[in-house]
This record gives sequence, C-alpha cells and structure tokens, in this order.
Amino acid sequence: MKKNLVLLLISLLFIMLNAFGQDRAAEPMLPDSNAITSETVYLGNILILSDIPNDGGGGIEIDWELNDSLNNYYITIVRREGRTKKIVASDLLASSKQVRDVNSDEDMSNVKDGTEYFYTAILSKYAVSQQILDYLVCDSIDLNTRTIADGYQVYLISDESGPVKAKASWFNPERLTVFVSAIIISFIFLLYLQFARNGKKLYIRKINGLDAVEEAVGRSTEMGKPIMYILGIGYVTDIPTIAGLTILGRVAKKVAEYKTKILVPSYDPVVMTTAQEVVKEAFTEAGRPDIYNKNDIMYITQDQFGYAAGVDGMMIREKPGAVFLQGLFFAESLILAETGHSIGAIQIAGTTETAQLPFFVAACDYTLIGEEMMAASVYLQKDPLMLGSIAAEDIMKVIIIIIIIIGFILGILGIGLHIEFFNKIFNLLIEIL
Amino acid sequence: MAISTNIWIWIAALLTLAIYSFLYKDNPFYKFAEYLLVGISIGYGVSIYWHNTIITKVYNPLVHEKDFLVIIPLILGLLMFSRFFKSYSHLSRMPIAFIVGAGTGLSIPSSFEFLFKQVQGTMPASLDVGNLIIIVGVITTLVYFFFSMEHKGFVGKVSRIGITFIMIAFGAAFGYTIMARISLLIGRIQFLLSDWLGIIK
Amino acid sequence: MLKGKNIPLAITFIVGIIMIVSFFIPHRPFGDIEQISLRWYSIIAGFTMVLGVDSLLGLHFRKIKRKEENWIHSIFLIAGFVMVFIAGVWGTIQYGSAFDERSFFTYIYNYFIVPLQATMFSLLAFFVASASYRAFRARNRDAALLLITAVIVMLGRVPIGEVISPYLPKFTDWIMEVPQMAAKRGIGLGIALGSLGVAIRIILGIERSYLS
Amino acid sequence: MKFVNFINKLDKRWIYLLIALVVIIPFVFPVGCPMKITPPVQSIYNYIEDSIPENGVLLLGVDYDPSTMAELHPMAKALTYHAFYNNVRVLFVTMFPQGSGMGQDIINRTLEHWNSINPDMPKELGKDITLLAYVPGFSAVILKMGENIPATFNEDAYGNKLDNLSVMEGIKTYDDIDYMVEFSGSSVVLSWLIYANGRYNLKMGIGTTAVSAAEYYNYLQSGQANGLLGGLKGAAEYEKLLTNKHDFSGRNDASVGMDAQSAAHILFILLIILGNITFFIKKHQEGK
Repeated sequence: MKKNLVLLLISLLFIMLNAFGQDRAAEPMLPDSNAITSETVYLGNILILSDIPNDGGGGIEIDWELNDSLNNYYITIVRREGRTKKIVASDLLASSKQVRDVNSDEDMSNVKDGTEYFYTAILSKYAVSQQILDYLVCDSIDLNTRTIADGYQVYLISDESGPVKAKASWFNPERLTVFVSAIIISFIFLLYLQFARNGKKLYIRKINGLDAVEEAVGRSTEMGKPIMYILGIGYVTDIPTIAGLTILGRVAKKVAEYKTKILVPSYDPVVMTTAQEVVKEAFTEAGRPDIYNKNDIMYITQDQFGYAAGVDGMMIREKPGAVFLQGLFFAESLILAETGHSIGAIQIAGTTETAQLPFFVAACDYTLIGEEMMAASVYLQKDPLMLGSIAAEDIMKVIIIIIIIIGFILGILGIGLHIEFFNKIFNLLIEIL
Repeated sequence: MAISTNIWIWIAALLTLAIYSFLYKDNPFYKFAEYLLVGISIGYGVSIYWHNTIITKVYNPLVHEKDFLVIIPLILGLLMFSRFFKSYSHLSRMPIAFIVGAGTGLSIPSSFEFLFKQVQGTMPASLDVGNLIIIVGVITTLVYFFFSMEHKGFVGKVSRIGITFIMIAFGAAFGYTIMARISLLIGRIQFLLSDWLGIIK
Repeated sequence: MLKGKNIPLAITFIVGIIMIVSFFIPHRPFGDIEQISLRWYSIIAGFTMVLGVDSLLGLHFRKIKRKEENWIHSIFLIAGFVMVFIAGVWGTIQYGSAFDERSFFTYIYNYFIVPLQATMFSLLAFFVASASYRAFRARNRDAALLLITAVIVMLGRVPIGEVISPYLPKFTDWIMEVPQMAAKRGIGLGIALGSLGVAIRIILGIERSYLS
Repeated sequence: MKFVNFINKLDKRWIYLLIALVVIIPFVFPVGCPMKITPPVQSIYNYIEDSIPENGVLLLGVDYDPSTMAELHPMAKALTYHAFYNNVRVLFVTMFPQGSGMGQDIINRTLEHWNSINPDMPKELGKDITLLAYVPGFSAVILKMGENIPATFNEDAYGNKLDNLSVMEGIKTYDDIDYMVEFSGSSVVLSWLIYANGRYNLKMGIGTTAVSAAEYYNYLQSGQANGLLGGLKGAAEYEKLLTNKHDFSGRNDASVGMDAQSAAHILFILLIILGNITFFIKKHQEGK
C-alpha cells in the first residue's frame, strides 16, 4: 500500500515536472520585470469616447493620448454594455492613438444606436494572451483593479470611460459644399432646359468625326459590308458605356435607313441586353423593325483579353466596312483598333480613358476625346432639350475657369487661397440664408 | 537546361505560339486559341458568378440570414428571362431601367466630388512657372471643350492652345505606356525561350 | 400601360434620385443604399449571364448544326466552356473552393487562361510599333507635337536617354508632371461635366434610347 | 523613289518581325547597355556588401503576383545571388497567397543555377535559404514577427518545422535580422515601413515597379528606407553592381530586359523617323 502511494507521488511529480517543462518550452520569452515602472502603473481615465460624426450610426470612436514611453505598448480595448463585455480590439499599437468600434459586414450586430457603452483599455508590453482575453470578457469580473497579471507579464488597466451612445446623422455636413454646388449646378441645368423649352436657339459646334458617321455607314453599305459597333469593356453602371449606348442608338438608326447589318459584340450580358433594346428601338424608329436581328448583338465573354481575341477574330472574318469603338476601353484599345485598321475599315473611336486616347488617335480615322464623346449623341440628334444640357455644361466650365483664375490671383496676392476658403464662404452664405 | 518535359508548360507554350500566329495572318491555330479562350473564359466567368452571386449574395442571405430584401433583385433578375418569351420581353425593361437609374444616380455625386478635387488640385500651392503652365493648360483645355459656341476669334485661339496641350499629353502618355507593353512581350519571350525550350539559361 | 415607356422611365427617375439623395444622408437606410444597389446590380447581372451564355452558345450551336464556316472551332469553344464549368463546380465540391491549389480549375487558370491572356496582352508591343510607324507622321502641327513628345518620353525612359543627355530624363519627368498633367486635368473636368450631362439627361428622361 | 514606295507600302509584318528580333536578340547576345548606377540602388548594394556579417540574415518580402513579375522578379533574384556570394542566409516572406508561388520560383531557379556554377560552395534549401509559410493577417503578421518569428510561422512553405531548420538558427525577432528588402507594387510596403521599421527599427530597402517608384521615393527621403530599386532599370543597375564584382555566368534578366527595352524604343524611334522621311519626300514630289 505504502509502496503504491510512493509510486503515485513520484509519477505525479513527474507529470508536474513534465508539464512545467513543456510550459517553459512553449513560452517564447520571459516577462520583463522592468516593463512597468511605478510612475506608469496608474493609467487613470485615458479613453476619450465619441460618436463617429456624420455616419449612418452604429459607430463609436475611441481616442487616447499616452505618454511617449508607452507608445510601443500594445493596447486592448474592452467594451461593456450592462454586464456583457466584448473585446473591441486587441494587440493594437498604443501609438495608433485611435480605434473605431463599428459594424462590419461580418458582424452587423455590433454597436447599436442609443445604447450606453463603457470602454476600458488594457496596456501590455507583449501581445495579450488568450487566457487574459477570456478573463476580460468573463461576466463576473469587475475591471476595477489597476493591474492584472498572467505568468508572463503585467497588464495595466485604465479606468472605465463612458457612457457613450452612437447615433445616426440625417445630413453629412462634410458634404455640404458638394450639396450646395449640386443645387447650383442642378439649377443651371434646369434653367437651360427651360430656355430650350421656350424655344431659345442653341448652338453646338462641329465635332470632328461625327460628320463622318453618315459617310462611314454609307460606304459600308455600298461595299456590302456590315458595321461593327464595339462598346468596350464597361458595365451599364459606367457613364461612358451609357454614352456609347446612346451613340449606338443614333448610328443604328442610320444603319436601318441604309438597310445594312450592325454587329455589336458585347463584354457584359447586361450591356448586350441593353444594346439589343437600343438597336431594336432605332430600327423601329427608322421604320425597319423587320430587318432587326437579335443575334447580331451577341455576347462574347467577360474577360478583357478573351473579348479582344473574340472581337479581333470576328473583325477579320466579317470584314466590317466601318468600326465604331465607343465606350470604356483599357489596354485592349489598340489591339482592336489596329486589327480594324488592317481590314481597311473606317474607324471612329471615342473614350474617356485618357491613357487610351493616344492609341485611338494613332490608329483610328476619327477620335472623340472625353467630353466630345459624351456630347456625341446630342450632336447626332439635335434635340432642343439635349442642346440645353450641353449649354449648361459650358456655363459650368466658365464658372470653373473663373474660380481657377480668382484662386490664382488671390494666390499671387499672398492670401494662399485654397478650397477651405470656399468652404468657409459657402458656410457663411448658408448661415446668412 | 533542356526542352521542358512538363505537359502543362507545353500546353501554355503552344497556345502562346497560336496567338502569335495571328500577327502573320488569321489561321486555324489562332482560331483554335481564340475560340478556346472565349469558351474557357466564359466557363470561368460563369463559375465565378455562380459562386459570388447565386451562393454568396442570394442563397446565403435568403436561407441563412433570412434577409428577404434580396427578393427584389431576385425578381428583377428573373424578369430578365422574360426576353426568352416574345410577348413578355418588354418586362425586361424594368431591371434595365433600375440598373441604368442606379448607375447614373451614383455617378452624379462622384462627378461632383471629382470636379471639386480637380479644381482644388489646380489651385497653386506655390507660385512658379510650372503651376502657371498647369493653370493655362487646364483653362485652355476646358475652352477646347466648349460646345455651344463656335471656335472662332479669341475662343478659337485659346482652344488652339488647348489642343496643343492635349497633343503633348497624348504624346507623353503614348511614350510612357509603351514601356510596360514591351515588358509584357519580354515576359512571354522569356517564357518561350527559357521555361519551354530551355535554350537560354 | 405596362408596355409603354412610362414605368421604366419612372423607375430610372426614382432610383436615380434616391441614389443622389442618399449621398448626403448617412442615416439608415440611405447610408447603405450604395452598397445595397451594387449588390443588387451584381445579382441582376448574374441572372443576365444566362442570357449571355445563351447568346454565345446558341450562336455556336447553330454554327455546328448548319456546318457553317469554322464550325469545328465552335466545338472547341463549347468544349472549353463545359470543361471549365465542370472543373469549377467539381473543385468547389471537392476542395471547398475552385481556387484550391490541387483543383484542376487552378491548373486551367494557370496554364490556359494566364498564358492566353498574357500573350493577347503582349500583342500590344507589335501593334504599338505598326501604329506609331504608320500614324506618327508630321502631317500638321498637332501631329508633329504628338510625335515629338512621344519620342522624347520614349528616350527619357531608357538608359540611352541619359547617355544622350542627362537632362533628358528630367525633362521627361517635367513633361509628365506639368503639361501632361494640365491637359489630363482639363480633359478630366470635361469628362466629369459630360458625365453629369449624360446622367441628368437620362434621369430626367430626355435621353431614352435605351428603352424601346 | 523605289525605296520610298517600298517603305510606304511596307507590309507591317516586317515591322512585327523586327520587334520580335530586337526583343529576342538581347536574350541570346546580351549587350549590357551602359548604365549609370543611381544612389538609391548603390546604397542597398553597399549595405548588403558591407554591413551584413558572414552568416547574417537577409529578409526578402515577395508581395507581388504575375502581373508585376517581369519587373520585380529580377530584383529578388539579384539580391538572392548577392546574399549567396557573401554567405548571407536568405529568408523569404510573403503577405499574399500569390506571393508564395513567386518566392518558390525564385528559390528553385537561384538554387539550381547557383549549384550548377558553384559546385564547390553549394547552397541548400533549409540551410541557406527558405520561404516562410504564408500566414494570413497582413500587419498583424508583421507585428507578431517583431516578437517571435518562429512562433508566427511555425513552418516554412515546404512544410518543415522552423525549429528543425538550420537556416533559422538564432533567429528569434527582427533584432536577429540584418536587413530586409520588400518587393511590392502595393501598399504592403507601407505596412512594413510603419511596423517593422517604425516599431522594431528593422533596417529596410524597397524594390518596386517603375510606376510606383516616384511615390515610394518619399520614404527614402524620410529615411524610413535606405535604398530603392525602381522597375527593370533599378534591377538592371543592381545586376551590374553584382557582375562588376563577381564573375556571374547566369543570365541577368533585368539587364537583358533593359537591352530589349532600349532596343525596342530605338526601333520605334527609327521607324517614326523613317516614316516621316518618306512622308516628306513623297509630299515634296507631289508638290512638284
């Protein structure tokens, strides 16, 4: 019996030693006994809490200011709501001075508007251990102590700050300047649309290349070749693609009048569907719904270079007499334009991508530069209301030029005018109003 | 090094050559590579769409998170299928109208912000020749885009200066980008000569 | 009524206005609208993909059926599609993700898609040469300006430029930072205004060519 | 006149052939374009040459993917060879899953080539060089490394326990690493500078694409990095420094690339000039 007891004791000792030894081996570093000096032990109330301004609610901003000597420490933030606690952030660098407690896509049930929250900070020299993290969120623990420690290091605990509530704003004042200018710009637009409605004569200057549309379609028809219209690799949510679709409407109408075929290889299925609608409408308007063929507006693939390869192949085999490249183009611009040139087609290109414009200028017969492309549909169908919107754009250009010149002159005068100055003027104006 | 014995490298190399053969003229090899690329990339696209849209954005929210708001785009998406039936195909205009409305609506505030940033960026931080040239360049380029007046007289002269700036910018952008294009070609040649043929070390 | 343009136009108008308003209102539900609408867009686009695939495969099935020109290639196209699609689905089932390193899908990506794309992309080096040879002729003042700047920047970007003159790389940087930047800004401002114009014309229903 | 007509009607396939030739020829016969070494490149070279002791440790961050590989791969290779020459241990680390493939590719190629030309001082995977396993977490990983590198990764990318690898001997934290060069065209560079350099005083250099070089130049001026390799040109300069000292029989990717690049640019310019000469001759004749 005694013998057994001794054996049991020895084996227990062994297990303990073993456990101890393993523990030592797993522990990467020893605690630094000098890590926390007596004058830094008391942290006090270091967290400054505030609702994140101008957001949709559900966000608290936590700021802190620490003595430089603590900047290399890790900070862990714990949030308390009633008795439930949550780790908001751990292992942050104290020198980052700020963290936001917000809802994310993965965790939507985080901060609720109108609830009172309290926050506590925990400072440590080394990364916080899981053991301590579990301890911190434990319901029964009261974080009223100044320090806690595990086997390796001492943790400093701040006083609890709070309460703070999150709230949602109904207006974002940071966007006030944009708001005011939006109103001014909308006003200018509506004014000019009204002018147009009242029959004011509006002019649009010649846009090189658009006069050639008729010629390009006509020549293709004579040669018995189809027209190809390439909308680039944008989506229907991109304005250049929408602009390209509006030009397609005008071109397709001419095509229908000439009773020719128009091929529209598309990159995006939604663009394809919309292009089908556009072409169908144009053919109907021209009185030729009978020659509209849905299959001529086809989908290629949603892969930039797969699309380029497919369109290139189609160009080489169908040999269109005129190629239109209108929309959003990236690196594939020149691949398409060079192939189009090699088959001898008249090419009319247009895009808003400044990096691609030089390639179009080099390889195509006509190129619509940026805004010219946006205005092209108006040019091709000189509807008074549309002309009104173009005139409004011009007025805004004048305003921008004036602002730049004023800014420059004031700059010379040494006032150092920047956009903040305008912000101030806007704010002042609003207060007066 | 010697010629590669890896079947995958061979596939990649032969496909590379098939695409290059297009530079000589259209031929069955290019056609093969082209059709294969289109077919593969669309299969790839569908797989991705299947995973990213149907599973992540429709199935999971609907089944796991009980987010019934997803039903609206689901219906709009299904309305697109009305195009398969001639007499109902007009229904597909609803989703198109939604997408176009959302796209244009979202673009308006970002256009405003863009305008602001650009004007702000043009304001000189300091006065020197460079900044002066930038201001002249921006203003004259803008004048070139005046549509509602004829480019004659003073406006004509200013817009000529604008076109000068535009041409310089195009030339510069052209010269600047081609470097990256040649790097790509170098990369492909390296693959062919080294990984595949092994004729260079 | 349902067949007319009015309902779609009203949808465009209402959706457009909501998008603009929500930019200024962070409060729920407006604050989340941008994200939600983008998610909705991708759902609708996902369904439309079926139309796209129908369009493409339909075309090639017709070609095969009628034994049109290149019909044999159409078989490869359809085979490629089926192969990748099955590999994608299988990879997802087998490894949880089609992009797992062991998945056949990943091999197809690395040894079919990547080289094909990269080679298509590298064709640009050839096309840049032929386009610049053909088009860069000093026909008039504008063309001359374009080609001279292009040549200067090309030289300034490679070591030869520095051999010719140490100022060349610096001058290149200056061109990029000053006149290039100025014109880019001017074009950018024009594009922003033009986009506003297009967007307003569409939301107000002045431009309605996309609805038949 | 015949010549002018020929040039004017020149089939563009001849131009394609010329382009292919000027890119391929430098691979077979490297020229080694004259190049001025810029100070940011020189200072990275000097640091590795003079300030890292024998058996020291060089950490290389490979945070790029195939799209920028053409520019960044040659840099990483050149630095690896430099470390081999000086008997410095090399550790690769990546914050991106795609970077893992890039790192393994460099290790395979450099090891194979080095051992074929220097059989008397062979280098070994796990002894002289390795790639740390990819661990998700970005800046958290960079921070954790400051405390304990072996515990952050546990294994290398080949599945070996770091504790068993002689390449890891004596490496615990950033204090045991002599120098780090981060190769990337993205904002990862920033994380490394802020956390590893800012908090743990790790001495750092940057390797980046030609496009991003201008932006990262600021960190050079602020002293956060002591050197910078920008694009193919930076890599080519480094290769030149290396070959000036050592008799290197391998291919200098970047120098070859730079040769091809220069040749192509010159060809473009010649084509433009030729095109214009014929254009003016023709115009002159038509004017008569």
